[in-house]
Amino acid sequence: MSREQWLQMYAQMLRIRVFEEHVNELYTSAKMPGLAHLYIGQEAVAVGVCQALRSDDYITSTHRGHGHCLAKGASVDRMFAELLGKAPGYCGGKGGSMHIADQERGNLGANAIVAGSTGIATGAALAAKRQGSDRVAVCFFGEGGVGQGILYEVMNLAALWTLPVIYVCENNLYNEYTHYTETTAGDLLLRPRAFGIFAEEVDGQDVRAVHAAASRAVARARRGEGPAFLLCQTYRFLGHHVGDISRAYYRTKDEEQRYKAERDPLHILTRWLVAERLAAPEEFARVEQQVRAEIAAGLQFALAAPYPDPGEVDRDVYA
Amino acid sequence: MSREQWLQMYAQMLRIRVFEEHVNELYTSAKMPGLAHLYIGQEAVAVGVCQALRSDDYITSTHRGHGHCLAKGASVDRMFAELLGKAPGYCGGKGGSMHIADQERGNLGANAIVAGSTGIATGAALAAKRQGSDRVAVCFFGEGGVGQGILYEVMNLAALWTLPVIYVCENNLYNEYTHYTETTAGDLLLRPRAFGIFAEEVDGQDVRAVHAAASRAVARARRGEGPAFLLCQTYRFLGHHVGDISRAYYRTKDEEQRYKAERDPLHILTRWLVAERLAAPEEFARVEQQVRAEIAAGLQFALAAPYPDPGEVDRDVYA
Amino acid sequence: MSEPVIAAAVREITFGQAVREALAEEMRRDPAVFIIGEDVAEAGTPFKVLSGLVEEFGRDRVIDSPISEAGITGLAVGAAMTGMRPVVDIMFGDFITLAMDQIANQAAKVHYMSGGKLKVPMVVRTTLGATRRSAAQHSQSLQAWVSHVPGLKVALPSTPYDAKGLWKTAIRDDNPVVIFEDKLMYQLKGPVPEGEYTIPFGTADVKREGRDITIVATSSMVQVALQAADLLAPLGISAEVVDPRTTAPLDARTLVESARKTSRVIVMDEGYQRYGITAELAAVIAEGAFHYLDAPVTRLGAMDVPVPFSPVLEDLTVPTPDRVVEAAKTLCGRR
Amino acid sequence: MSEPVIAAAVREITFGQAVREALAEEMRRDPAVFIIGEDVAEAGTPFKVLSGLVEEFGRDRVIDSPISEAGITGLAVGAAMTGMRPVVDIMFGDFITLAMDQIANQAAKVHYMSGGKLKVPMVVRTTLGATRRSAAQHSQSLQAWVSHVPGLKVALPSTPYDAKGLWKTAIRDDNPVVIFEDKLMYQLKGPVPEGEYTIPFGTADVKREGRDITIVATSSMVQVALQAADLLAPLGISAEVVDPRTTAPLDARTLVESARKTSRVIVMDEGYQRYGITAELAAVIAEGAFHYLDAPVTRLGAMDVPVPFSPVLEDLTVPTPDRVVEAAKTLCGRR
Ligand SMILES: Cc1ncc(C[n+]2csc(CCOP(=O)(O)OP(=O)(O)O)c2C)c(N)n1
Ligand SMILES: Cc1ncc(C[n+]2csc(CCOP(=O)(O)OP(=O)(O)O)c2C)c(N)n1
Ligand SMILES: [Mg+2]
Ligand SMILES: [Mg+2]
Repeated sequence: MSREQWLQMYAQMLRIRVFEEHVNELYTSAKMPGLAHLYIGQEAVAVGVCQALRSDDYITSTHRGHGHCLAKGASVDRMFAELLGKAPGYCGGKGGSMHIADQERGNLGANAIVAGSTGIATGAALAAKRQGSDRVAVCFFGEGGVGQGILYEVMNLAALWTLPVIYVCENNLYNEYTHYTETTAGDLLLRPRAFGIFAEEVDGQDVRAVHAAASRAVARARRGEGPAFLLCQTYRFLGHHVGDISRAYYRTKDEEQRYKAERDPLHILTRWLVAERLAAPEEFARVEQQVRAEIAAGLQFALAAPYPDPGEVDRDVYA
Repeated sequence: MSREQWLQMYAQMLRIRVFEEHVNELYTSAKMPGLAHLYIGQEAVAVGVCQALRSDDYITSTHRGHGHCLAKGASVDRMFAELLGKAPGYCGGKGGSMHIADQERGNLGANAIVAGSTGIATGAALAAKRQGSDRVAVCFFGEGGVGQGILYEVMNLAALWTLPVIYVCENNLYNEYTHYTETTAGDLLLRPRAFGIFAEEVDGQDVRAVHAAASRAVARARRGEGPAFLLCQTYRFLGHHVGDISRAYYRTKDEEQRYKAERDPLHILTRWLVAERLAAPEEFARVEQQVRAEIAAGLQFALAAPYPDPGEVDRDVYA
Repeated sequence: MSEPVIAAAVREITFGQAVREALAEEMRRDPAVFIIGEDVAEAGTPFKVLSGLVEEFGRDRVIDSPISEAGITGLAVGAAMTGMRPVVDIMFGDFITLAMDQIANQAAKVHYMSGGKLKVPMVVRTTLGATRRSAAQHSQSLQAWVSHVPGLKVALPSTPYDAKGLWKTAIRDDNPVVIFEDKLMYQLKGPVPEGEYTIPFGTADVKREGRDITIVATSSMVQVALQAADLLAPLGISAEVVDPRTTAPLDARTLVESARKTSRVIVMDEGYQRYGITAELAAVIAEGAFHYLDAPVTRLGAMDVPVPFSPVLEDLTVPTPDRVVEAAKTLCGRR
Repeated sequence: MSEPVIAAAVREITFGQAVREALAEEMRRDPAVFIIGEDVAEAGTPFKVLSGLVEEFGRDRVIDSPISEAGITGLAVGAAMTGMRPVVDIMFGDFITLAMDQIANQAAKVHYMSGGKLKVPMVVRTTLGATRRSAAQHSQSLQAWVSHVPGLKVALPSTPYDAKGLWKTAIRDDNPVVIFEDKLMYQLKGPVPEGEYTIPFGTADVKREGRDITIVATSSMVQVALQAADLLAPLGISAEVVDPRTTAPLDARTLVESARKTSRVIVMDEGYQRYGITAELAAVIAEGAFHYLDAPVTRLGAMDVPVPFSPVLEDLTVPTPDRVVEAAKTLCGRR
C-alpha cells in the first residue's frame, strides 16, 4: 500500500464522517424528512472493505448505509438530494436514506429489512459466477442481522455453490437499543464456519486491518474459492438514529466516551500515519478542507434542487 | 434398563412398522385419501427418544409423523381413522396424516411445513419453564429442515434462554428426491454448536444408542441445563411417500438393499437381545402376534367408522 | 362484555397510553400473558408505547428478543398451545412478511387441523400507516393479508377508547388475533375509562351519525373520515362515519344498514387499494344494499405504488380529508 | 406479441407439458434464464412438470436447492438485479408464506425504490388448489396476497394454451411475476401451437360467449365455470365465461363489458372468499357496470375455513359446477 492509498482511505473515512455530521444537522434543524441512521464511528469498515473492491464489484447495504454508499464511490450531492427527497437524488427521491442504491458503482441498495439484502448479495454473486466474470459481491449487515434465518439459508447456498460473496458483519454492539450479547447465543464466528465458510474476526476501527482482511477474502473469492465472512468489531458513536438522543438506559456515557477517545478510526489511522512518518498533520488538514468543500457544495446543490414532479408518484412501479 | 423395557421398545418399533405397512396397503388398494410419508426404517429414532420422555412431555412432529405419534403413545384405531378422514380420528378427520396431533399425550402435532414446528417446540419449552414445570419438549425434524432459517432463529432463542428443548434431526439422507449432501454445506453438528447448543451424533438405527443419547439430553434439559441437538443417522426404507415407487433416479436398489439387510432397527435390537440372552425368538413372535392383532382391530375400527358430519366443515375455525 | 357509558368527566389519555394500560391490566389479571419482541423491554419499543411495563412485570414477561420475527412468532404459537397467552410485538407491519408462515400456516390453522383440540390464544401486535417518511419497507398497511386467512381475527383500533377495549378482548380471545396500530395515532388523545371494559369483536361503531352519505373507514382512515365529515357539514352533506373496528370478524350488518339509510357509500382503508380491504367492504355493501345504492361504492385505499420516500410524493398516496370531500360531493351530485 | 389463430390440426398437449415447453423454449432463447427450486432437476418437481429440462440445460440452469424458500427467492432477486432471469420454483403455494418478505418487500419494490434504475425480472412459479386431500398446509390459493402488492404481476393460466403463452410473457417481463398453476390441472389436455406465441398480461379471455349471465373465473375455477355453462345451456341460460388470466394487471374493461351485456355476474376464485380475489372482481364490476346489473354480483370463493383433510369435508369447501348452476339460476330468477 502506498502513502497515497492511505491518504485516500483517510479522505474517504472523513467524507463519511463529515457527511453524516451534516445529516445530523439537517435533522436537528428540521430540514430532512424522516430519520437517518448515522455511520459515524464505523467508517473504517466500509472504507477498508470497499477499497479492496473494484468499481464493478457489487455491494448490498443496510438501513445504516450512507457509509457503504460513499465508500463505494457515490457522490455527496446526489446522496444529499436523495436524503432530502429531491429529484436529482440517486433514486429520484423515491428511496430515501434507507434505500439509496447506486447501480453504476455496483451498489445494489441499502435495505430497511434487517438482513433483507443477504439473499440479494448472494444472488449477485451467483450471477457473477454464471456470467463468467470475476466480480465479487459484498454483503454488509449489522450484528443484529444474525437473528434473521435467511442469513443461514443463503450462507448455506453460498458455501454449497462456492459463490464469490463476502458477508461483512459489523458488530457495533447494539441491535437498536439492546446489547447484542442479550440477543446472540454462542460464538458468532462459528456460525459461518458451521457452513464451511471461511471466517475471520477483525478490528473494525483499524482501516488497515479491515482492508487487509477484506483483500484476503476478495482475493479468495475472485480465485473461485468461495464465500467468506468478516466479523468487524466496531462501535457507533451516536444514536441508533438521529432522534436517539437519550441513550443512558441502554449504554453508558462512559462507554461512548471511551470509544470516541480511544477507538476513533480516523485517529487510529492518522496516528499511525504520523508515527510511520507517512503523512504530516498539515496533509490531513488539506484533505479535510477538500472534503468539507465538496460536502458543503453537495449540500448546497441538494438544498437548491427541486422536488420530484408529482407525476412521478406512479412511475417506476413497473419496468 | 430391564429386559421388559427392551421388549417394550421392540413392540413399539414393530407397531410402527406394521402400522406403516398397513398404510401402504391402504394406499395401494386406493382406500386412503391422499398420500402418506412412511416411517419404515426410522423406527428406532422415534421409539428411542419417546421412551426417554414422560407422558406429559411435549413433542412436535413432521409430515413423516406416524412413528412419532405412535411412539408417544397414540392408539392405532384413532390414527387409522384420522388417516382415512373419519370422525373418530384424532383430529376428527380434519388434519389427516400430515397434521395428526394427540394433545393428551403431549403430541402438539405433525406439521406439513418443513421445520414449521421448530418454533412451536421451542415455545412449548418456554411455557414449561415459565410455568415452573420440569417438562421438556422434543422437536423432531428431517435433515431437510436444516435448510429453513427459522431453525437457526429458534435455536438461538433456546440457547439464550436455556430452554428445555431437544432438537432431534433425523438424517435419512434425502430431502425428498435429493441427497442431503447436495443441499447441506459444512458440518451439520457444528450448526447447533455455533449457538452453544450441546450436540451429539447417534446411530439412529440402534434404539439403544438413541435412547441413551436422548436420556442424556432429556436429563440435562430437566435439570435446567438447556437445549440439546441429536443428529440421528438413519434411513427411510421406502419412498418419500407412498406413491414414490420408482426411485432409481435418486438412489440405487443396492443402497436400499444394504440398509434393509444390515441396518434394520428391528433386527439390530433383536439380534442384540438374543446375543445377550435377554430374549428368545419366540418372545418376538408373541409380541408380533399381539401387535398384529391390535393393528388389525384398529384398522377394522377405522374402516367401519363414519365420516364426519358435513356440518363439521366450518366448526373449529375459531375456538 | 361491558361497554360502560362514558361519563362526562372521563379522563383523556393518548392512544399509546391506552394500549399500554390495556396490556398492563391484562398482565396483572393473568400471569399467562407475556410480551415478546425487539426492544420491548427497557426501550419500550421505538414508539415508547410499552414503556414502564418491564419495570412492573420484569424481564420474564416483557422479553427483548433477537431480530427474529419468524422465530418469536413460532415460539409464541408453541407457548400459546401450552397454556401461555403471548403477545408478539412486530415493530413495523411490513415485517409480518417474515412471519407469515407462522401466522397463516401455523397459528391460524392449529385449532382447526387438530379438530378443535389445540388452541392458540396469542396476539400479534403490529403497526400500519404511511406519511412518516419511512419509505417503502416501513409504511405498509398489510391488514388485507391477514384478514384473508380463516382462523385469524384482525382488529384495527381507531381511537384510544377502542384501543383499550379491543386490546383487552384480543388478549382474552382464545384465537390468534392480529392488531394493527397506526403509528401516527399514538399521540392522539381521547376519553378512556379507567375501569374494566372490553369491546366485542365484530361490532362496528358508528363514530358519527349522518343522513346523506356513509363513510366506512378503518384505523387511521377513521380520523380522516371524521375530518372530512366536518368539512362536509357546512356544505349541507351529513356524513355518517362507520368504523368496523375488526375486519375479521366483520360486522357486515351495521355497514349495510348505514348504506341502506344513506344510499351513498365511500369505503376507506390505508392499505393498497387493489385487492385490499376496500374491495371486501365494497363488495359486502354492494351485495347487502344493492337496491338502495344511488351510485357504486367509492373506494379510497392507498395508491397502488410502493410508498415513496419524498414527502411530496408520499402525501399523494394516501386518502386525505380533501379527497374524501371531493368523492362525497361527486356521490351526492354536488359538482 | 403474436396470438396466432389456432389451426384445426394443432396438437394437443397437457397443461404440464405446455409449461415445460414454454420454459424450454425460453431457456433456449435466452441463456440468462435459469430455474431454481426444491427437486426441480432430476425429479422434475413432485408433479414431474419440469422433467427433462435438467437433461437439456444442465445442473447450472436447473438447480436443485435446499429447502430454503426465503433464501432461494432472495438469491433470485439478486441474480435478477444483475442480469439473470431466474425462475424460482415454490412447490406449493402455501410455502410462499416463507418468502413473502423477499417477494413483497424486495422483488416488488426494488424498481420503484431505486427510482427506476434497478429491475427484477424474475418469475415465482407456484401452485394453488384444493381437493387433492393434502390438507390445510398444502391446499391454499394465496393469489390475493400477491395481487395486493404493487410491483408484482400475477398470472393464473387456466388452459394449456394460456399456460404456454403466459409463461413466455412472464419470462420476458422485466418485473417480478408470480404464476400460480392449479395442481389438478397438470393432466388437462388442450391445443397448444408449437410455434412461438405470447399472451400479453392484462388481457382477459372470453372462454365461452353467452348472453344471459357472466361468469368471471380464474385458474381452476375456469374449468368449473365452463362445466357449469354446459349444464346451464339446456336450461336455456346462456353463460359467458370470462377468464382475466392475470389478476395484476387486471383487464377490468373486458369484465365490465361482459357484465354490461349480461346484467348478471358470478365471480369465482379458489382462494378464500373473505378479502380474496372475488372481492376485487366484484367491486370492479359493481363499479363499472353499476347501472346495468340486475342483481348484486355473486361471489363464489373457497369457504372461509382451513382446508380440511377429510374428502367429505374438503369437497364442500370449493365451488362446484352444481353450486355455480344454483347461483346462476337464482340470479336469472329461475327458482
Ligand atoms: C426484519 C426487521 N426487523 C426489525 C427491524 C427494525 N430495526 C431496524 S434497525 C434494527 C437494529 C439493527 O441492528 P444491527 O443489525 O446490529 O444494525 P445497526 O443498527 O447496529 O447498524 C432493528 C431491529 C427491521 N428494520 N427489520
Ligand atoms: C417449507 C416446505 N418446503 C417444501 C416442502 C415440500 N417437502 C415435503 S417433505 C420435503 C423433504 C423433507 O426432507 P426431510 O426434512 O429430510 O424429511 P424426510 O422427508 O426425509 O423425513 C419437502 C421438500 C414442505 N413440506 N415445506
Ligand atoms: Mg448493531
Ligand atoms: Mg430426509
